[in-house]
Amino acid sequence: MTTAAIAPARAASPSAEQAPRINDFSIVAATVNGSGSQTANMAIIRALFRMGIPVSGKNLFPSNIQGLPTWFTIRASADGHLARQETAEILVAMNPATFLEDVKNLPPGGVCFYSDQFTDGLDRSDITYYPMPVQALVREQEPPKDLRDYIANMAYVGVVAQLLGIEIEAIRGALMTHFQNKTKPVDLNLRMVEAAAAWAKANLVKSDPYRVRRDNRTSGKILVDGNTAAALGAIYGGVSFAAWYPITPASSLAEALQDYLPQLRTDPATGRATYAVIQAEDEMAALGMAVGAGWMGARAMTSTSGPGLSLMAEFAGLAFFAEVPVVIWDVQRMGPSTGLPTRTSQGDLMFARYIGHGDTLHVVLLPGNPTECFEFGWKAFDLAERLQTPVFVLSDLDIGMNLWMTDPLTYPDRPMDRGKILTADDIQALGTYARYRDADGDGIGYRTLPGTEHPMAAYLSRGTGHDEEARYSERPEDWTANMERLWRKTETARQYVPAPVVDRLPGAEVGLIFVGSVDLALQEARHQLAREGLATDSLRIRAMPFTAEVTNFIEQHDRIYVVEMNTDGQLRHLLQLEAPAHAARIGSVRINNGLPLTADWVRRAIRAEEGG
Amino acid sequence: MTTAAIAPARAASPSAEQAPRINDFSIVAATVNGSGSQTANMAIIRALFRMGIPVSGKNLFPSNIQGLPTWFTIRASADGHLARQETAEILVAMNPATFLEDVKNLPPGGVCFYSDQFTDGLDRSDITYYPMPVQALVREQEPPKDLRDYIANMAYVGVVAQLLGIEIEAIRGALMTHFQNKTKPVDLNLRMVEAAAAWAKANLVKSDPYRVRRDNRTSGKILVDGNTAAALGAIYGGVSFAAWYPITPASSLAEALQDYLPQLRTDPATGRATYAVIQAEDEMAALGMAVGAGWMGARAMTSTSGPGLSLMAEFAGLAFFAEVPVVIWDVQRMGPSTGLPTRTSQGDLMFARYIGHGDTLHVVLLPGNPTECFEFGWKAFDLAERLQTPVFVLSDLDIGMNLWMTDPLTYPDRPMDRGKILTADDIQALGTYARYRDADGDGIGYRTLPGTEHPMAAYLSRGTGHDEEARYSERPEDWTANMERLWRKTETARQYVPAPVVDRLPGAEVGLIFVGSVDLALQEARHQLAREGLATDSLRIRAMPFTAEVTNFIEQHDRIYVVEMNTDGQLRHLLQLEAPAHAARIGSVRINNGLPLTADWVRRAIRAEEGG
Amino acid sequence: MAVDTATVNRIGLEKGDYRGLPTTLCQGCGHNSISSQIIAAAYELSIPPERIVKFSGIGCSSKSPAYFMNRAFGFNTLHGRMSAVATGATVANRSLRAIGVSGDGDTASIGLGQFLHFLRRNVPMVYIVENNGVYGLTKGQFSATADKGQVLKKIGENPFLPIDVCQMAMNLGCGFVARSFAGDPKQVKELIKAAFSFEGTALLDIISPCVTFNNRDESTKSYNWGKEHAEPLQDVTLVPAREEIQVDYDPGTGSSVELHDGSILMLRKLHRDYDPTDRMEAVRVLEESRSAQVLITGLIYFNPTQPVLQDVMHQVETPLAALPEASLRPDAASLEALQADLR
Amino acid sequence: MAVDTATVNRIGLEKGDYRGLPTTLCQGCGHNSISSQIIAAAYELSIPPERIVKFSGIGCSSKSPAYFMNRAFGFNTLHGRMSAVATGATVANRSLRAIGVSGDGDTASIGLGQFLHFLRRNVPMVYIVENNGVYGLTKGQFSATADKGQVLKKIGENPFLPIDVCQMAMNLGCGFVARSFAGDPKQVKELIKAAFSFEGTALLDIISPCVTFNNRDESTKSYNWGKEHAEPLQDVTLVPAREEIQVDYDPGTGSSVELHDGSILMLRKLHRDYDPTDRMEAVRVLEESRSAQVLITGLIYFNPTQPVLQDVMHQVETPLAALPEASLRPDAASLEALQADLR
Ligand SMILES: Cc1ncc(C[n+]2csc(CCOP(=O)(O)OP(=O)(O)O)c2C)c(N)n1
Ligand SMILES: Cc1ncc(C[n+]2csc(CCOP(=O)(O)OP(=O)(O)O)c2C)c(N)n1
Ligand code: SF4
Ligand code: SF4
Ligand SMILES: [Mg+2]
Ligand SMILES: [Mg+2]
Repeated sequence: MTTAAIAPARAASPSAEQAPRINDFSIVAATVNGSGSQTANMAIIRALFRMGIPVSGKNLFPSNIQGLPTWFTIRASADGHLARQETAEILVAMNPATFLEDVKNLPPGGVCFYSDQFTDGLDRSDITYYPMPVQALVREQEPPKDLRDYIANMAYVGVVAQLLGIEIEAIRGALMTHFQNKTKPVDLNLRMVEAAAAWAKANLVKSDPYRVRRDNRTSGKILVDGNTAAALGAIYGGVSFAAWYPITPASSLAEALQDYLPQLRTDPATGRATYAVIQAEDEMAALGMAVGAGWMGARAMTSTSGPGLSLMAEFAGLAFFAEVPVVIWDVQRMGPSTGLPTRTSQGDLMFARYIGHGDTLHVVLLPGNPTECFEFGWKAFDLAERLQTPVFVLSDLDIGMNLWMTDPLTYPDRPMDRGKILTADDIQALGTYARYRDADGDGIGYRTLPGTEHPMAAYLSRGTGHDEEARYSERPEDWTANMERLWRKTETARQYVPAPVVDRLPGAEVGLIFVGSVDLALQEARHQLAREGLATDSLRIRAMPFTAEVTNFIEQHDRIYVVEMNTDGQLRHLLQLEAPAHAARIGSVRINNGLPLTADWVRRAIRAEEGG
Repeated sequence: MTTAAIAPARAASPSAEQAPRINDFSIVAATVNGSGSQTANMAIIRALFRMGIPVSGKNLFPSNIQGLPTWFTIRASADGHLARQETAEILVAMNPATFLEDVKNLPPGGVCFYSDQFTDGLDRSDITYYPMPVQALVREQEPPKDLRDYIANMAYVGVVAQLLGIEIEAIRGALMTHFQNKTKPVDLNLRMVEAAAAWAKANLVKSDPYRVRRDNRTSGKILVDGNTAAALGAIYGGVSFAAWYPITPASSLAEALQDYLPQLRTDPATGRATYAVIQAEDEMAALGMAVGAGWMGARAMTSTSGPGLSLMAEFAGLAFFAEVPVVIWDVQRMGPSTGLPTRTSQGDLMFARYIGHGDTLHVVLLPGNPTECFEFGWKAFDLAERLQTPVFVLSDLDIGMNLWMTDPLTYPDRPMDRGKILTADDIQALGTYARYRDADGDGIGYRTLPGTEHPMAAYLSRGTGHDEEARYSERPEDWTANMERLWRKTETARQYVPAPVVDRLPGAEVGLIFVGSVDLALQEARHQLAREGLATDSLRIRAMPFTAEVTNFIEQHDRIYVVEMNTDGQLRHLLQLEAPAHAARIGSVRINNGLPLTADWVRRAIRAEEGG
Repeated sequence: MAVDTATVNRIGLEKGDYRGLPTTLCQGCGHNSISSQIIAAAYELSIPPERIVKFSGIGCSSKSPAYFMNRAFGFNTLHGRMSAVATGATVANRSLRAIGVSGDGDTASIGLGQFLHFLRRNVPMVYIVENNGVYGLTKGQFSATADKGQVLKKIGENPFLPIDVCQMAMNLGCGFVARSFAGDPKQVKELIKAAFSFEGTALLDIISPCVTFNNRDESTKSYNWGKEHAEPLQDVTLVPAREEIQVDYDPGTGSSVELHDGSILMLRKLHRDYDPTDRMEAVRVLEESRSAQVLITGLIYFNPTQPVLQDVMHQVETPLAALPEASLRPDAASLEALQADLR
Repeated sequence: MAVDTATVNRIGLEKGDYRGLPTTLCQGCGHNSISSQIIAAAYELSIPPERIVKFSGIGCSSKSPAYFMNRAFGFNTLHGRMSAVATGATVANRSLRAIGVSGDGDTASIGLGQFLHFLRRNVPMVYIVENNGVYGLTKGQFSATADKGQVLKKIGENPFLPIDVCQMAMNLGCGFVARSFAGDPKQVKELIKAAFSFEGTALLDIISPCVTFNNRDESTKSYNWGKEHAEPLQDVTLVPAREEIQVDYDPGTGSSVELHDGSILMLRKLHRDYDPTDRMEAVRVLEESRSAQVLITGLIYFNPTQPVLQDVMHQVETPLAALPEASLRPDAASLEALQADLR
């Protein structure tokens, strides 16, 4: 029995005469997690990308290992708008548990590819249905038993490719990349794709408007997730010590370090590692280890998410006060508490800025895409060593774990900045040394590194009150002077942190301020708003402390809205403190539902504020 | 050889004809810590208090057990101004290591009682010197060897009492209290006091203007430290579970619980404890235990200081999100990091308000004196159970460990508020139960307590996203609805927290806002300023979230200054966020040197802001 | 309504009354099989589910309290911090029976300190470590109980010695130390029943294979390894207090220990003589099991003489959480009296 | 300048070159006497102070790095968190010799988890627990090593069993486990010298009386108790690698172990035969010492075969902290190459 026989062509279509929609749609693959659909989805994304079509992939997955619903959304956009969309036009339905709901979510005119075992929910007359004889196709291919589930997913790749016009060659290329050029798995998977495509060609009649067409809008771009980019950034920033503790969505950052370091940072002479990565027993220990290593002079980092950040509060305060360079990545997920481990949020802005009891004030970098994760990956070390302080980098699940089409990772344009360090010779020449003396008036003292072979080089680092020579002191003047110097230092930081990214439209009276992954949706919304006649300027903040541009931008605009993804309007709060003169007119537009932002929501929210 | 023989009368005096200063001076006893001067200082304070003279005691001690300088300042003030003063007029010098410095700090006209072993530093002609033959007096008394140091300090009590006119009977009473009416130690100590007084009478000629005279300005008042009052407040609030970890300056709070609970809360029928106090292995565990007990339905608390607070971040977030009533005392010391364990500060305001990753926002109470420590000690439980949330109480080292003359502790004026709790019968009647349903629209759901014997009563408490029935949920709507309810709840909190204390002067255009232990110095400064022609109003905030009075007060005043004891101006920041319309004109006056505030400093600072 | 005694227990509840929500763990996960035995044990002991309180940390294992006994209250706490919460909760209400389910990462990695202090305090609770040598929920990193030399797909080889939670428990003076294997449901169930009857911390280290990330045959935490290397010290059967003892061993073929509620745990001898009340013997068997790489299961150590935390603290029997205001708030006169000292 | 060989060591330094700031601890505190022996050990071993790095947590004991070797860098970290910082620091620079001083509260109460994971990783450091059974710096509360039944003035009686850090170290596979008594300065010094010569974690549990809060005769952490109950296993003497061995025992009167740098620790037999390389014997002696309430001191366990963390991780010998930019930053071509996969 051939698959053709068991699955008769059947494509109910509401209106065959719709105008074609080329390279502009979202596909959502509804699967069960742990069923291996990742390979299938990656193949589609990479194939589209290699056909020159801007594309993004966003995975909505449960905090669970196997058996619960997962939705993977692939957006193709000729215009390069790659935010999540509120509805996907095309559904690939592989999960019986969510099928009815998934079908309901399709917009009129939508398309539904479904595993032909489903029998209910096939009654919407305003969408196009395509059955897929997944089980039959799998049976025909006879894959090894433990790979059945994976291979089954390739069936939808083939059917969808056939109906949308994705090139099989592009899929082969995508698989080659995925399987690191190992031909055996590539062939196994590709055979299924081809069989499914052939079946579709023979049995299905194209009756929907969605199509892809080769284009050239991805050249010079790369497809990468932020955690991988961050790890690479750290490596090209010379990370020599990383300690971490597993936590979603940060684990893949440390795991990428472990993947890439052996190839990039093995000493050719000895075959030994020029780095150390330690899986610590918890996040407190992870940061503690990184603080020890940073104090020693290594480029040290840790990476975590909300709960881990909470555990780091005490060490963050120590690093701030003892002035130890260390880099802390927080790939934000939904909090408070354990919250939603697999949902995105920008909820740690306030906490990271002030973390630790007493008067702490931290430097925070805020990448907006994987390219910046790379850039801040190395710059964070320069900053940490220049400022002798912990530097927090706040990414989020959307940037960190989803696949972004983004600018290539640019090799650092300058040598490493190791900051102010005195050698034994320097100390010999100076004839004196005081660790915490503000010789340059910028609040930053000179470090010596343990092992410096000079009798005057050593000091005892501490979290307790101290004088300029790091000796314990309870004298009120010593304490006050030290805190004032630290304050100067946080001011000094302003001149070193990355400036915001500003984009202006002629005649704009409205200014939109935001950070991080809001970018995609916000820029798309600005286009929509502009088309509707509302010109807006945008300013994407990339660091705290804020730089002068921020207050200027606020001053320059009649109406300011801070667009952010948390409940309390944390960025707005931080801006109100930065620009108290304007505090009352800094508007807030916020959402915190765990999903990557959509342009539609931003547009509607701004419209509502602007009175329609 | 009698002491009279070895220590000839000698009192160099600059000007014997100064006007007498009655009941208005500060004495500083400069000693070595670990030498047992606490009994001596307490005896003087209590004696003054019982003579009807308003008095306070502030101990400036090192973070060390034995051998380093300690200064204990006793202020007597007929007007009842009991803040620290910048200089003490009377020095009791027992520490050779600091003697020269201590003498230098005396103001012209000051008085120096010194152990007659000191030979340098006796050359200031503008002060009065009185030698004290401490060693000789001790030798005469022949105290048990291990008590020698303690008894030695009583020598200065006797000399000072004689010269200032402190009644020996009052000192005996003070010692009776100190030694809980055990006559043996009282007699031993008193003998030394009397011998020293007798020696002074015989050998010293009074030639300074400072004197005490019996008055009646302490009646109805008590002398107590804030930590003791807080512990009593908790006990009268029905605390049934406390977990803690030792840390200065919070330890004495938990230790006072352990002292008082056995007498106040032993079940008469069984002789068993109606409470549990556990010394945990660290602060994380301490709060974790309290959260477990609070969730069970006990009135649960913990007490700590900065470093411990940092360790509590993760559990604070859990308690907030799982909505567990628990009370957390933070007796603030100087941070960041280990900082200065024995110095006071108001540096945890920001951190406590926001502690925890994600969108957390905590209820914070801010007592201003020991009487309020008692009051908030019991009210905090009512609030925590009413709001089903952690309640932080921020005291500080000055309030917590120093001796304050304050209003008596007032027995609770209402029954305990256990908040919304459903019993098995309630559930039976309702026929349904959902832990996190907002039935009343105030954001507060109904709790059931574990053990409630109804098949529908149970729920699984969690820090993860959940629906109204506490079941795990990743649905965006569930998350959003829950966060919005929590937000409503923090708004509801405004109507339950204690209102600020406002004090107005006619015609005041300047408003001063502050919290906590700033009170003493600020009120004294207001008197001084008023005398100088600058009328001010004051508002002492006693809780976050702020209540409506706060914004009103800001609106009512042309000029607003926030007076606080931290480096970053944290209270000002919090007020700027509360009243953004006024953010720019909320002025800041702050100091953070570890010492209790003085009226002189406040007056000067306000003067400087007001242009002279 | 007539009760069908065949399908209900002594208090008239059906097994279904002990069920939880449907599991969301992987099919075949050892943790699911342990949940079933917890249900069976509580059902067979006829403990009212409302008199049980459940605790866990964070992890796949720690999710399982959602999957048993819906009618029991529970607290799914923080990663590695179940111990503290359970301590506070059980002190606040000593009348409930507590069961905690944790993972090896939760207990032996992040939670090690709290776990040991919990044991030191002898907090009365059945403490189950669902030990799979791996972090399941974060997708397969090593935990501190992973074997030295063990290989995981994503991470490579583990170079560190495993932490043996039973040895730790011995060091901390725990009075009920047992090890079992999720592939031996009968033993798991009987040990849980015994643990429920013990007053004090009862530690059960149950090898509970993670079929998704650590079930290769060479892993000591896999089903196949467990099946091949499990060596029960005894065949265990709990005889509840009120039942007559049916089993009677011939001399030398078995022994028994009595639990605090009067139940008897019958220990039928298998391959060797073993006295679980002999401390040095227990220490030795654990060392041996470790070096010989066998999975010794059963009741390893038993010592019912130590007082529980609540007794150490001389607490009233009434749950602290249930004390009325009259017991909690001393009277006004007492406040006046003690303020006399402050005047 | 002629060097007076009588007052300088092999590298020409005087003992004064190993001094720290004046102590601020109480007179008679055991910690001070240990500081002196640390100074003496480093001086006698002729380790350049600049090649030593000091660590501590928070407590009276943890203050002591300020009181020895001013010329050595150090990090006075957080309460209970010395282990993590020392791990990171020694991994970042494996060329320095590390010594950590902690208290019993710091190590066995708040720091227990980190301490055990530190041991498990075999981080090369001399780890001294200045064990006084009490929190000195916070004025006399019980730590987790306090004896059961011990009475403290402020707190009352301790109802819990003490944690034995040496037993813990045995469980975690530590290769150098020793116990000593601050009242036996010679033994303290020789053991510190041996520990400095050991590659791996060398744990020294030194009973170090707190004269202010826990020195009553009945306390096992007091001077008098120590003097009366100390039972050295051996008389220990370290013979540095380059010195000729002078001591030679008659057969049966002593033995020795060789340390990683070639030095020999001579163990002169005292009351009994004791082989510190026998693991079960060490476990037994610790159990015995605990139940018999004697203070067994000396080298309890020795196993030099385990690789240190840095070798487990195949690190280069060069300190990571000293690698030049050329070693740290891969070249531009490599970045281009790997991005090919992302296109
Ligand atoms: C503070 C914190 N760090 C990290 C995590 C992420 N996390 C969740 S479960 C888990 C490990 C679980 O391992 P285990 O306890 O062995 O349970 P299993 O899943 O194997 O049953 C980790 C690291 C977290 N939730 N909280
Ligand atoms: C997080 C934190 N909690 C509490 C403290 C207060 N504290 C300082 S030292 C100490 C105990 C020290 O005991 P131990 O380690 O035995 O040292 P010892 O003073 O006895 O030498 C405590 C609890 C702190 N500094 N940090
Ligand atoms: S990942 Fe492993 S531990 Fe988690 S549910 Fe699946 S099998 Fe069980
Ligand atoms: S208090 Fe105890 S531990 Fe601290 S310095 Fe004094 S004697 Fe030593
Ligand atoms: Mg596990
Ligand atoms: Mg100690």
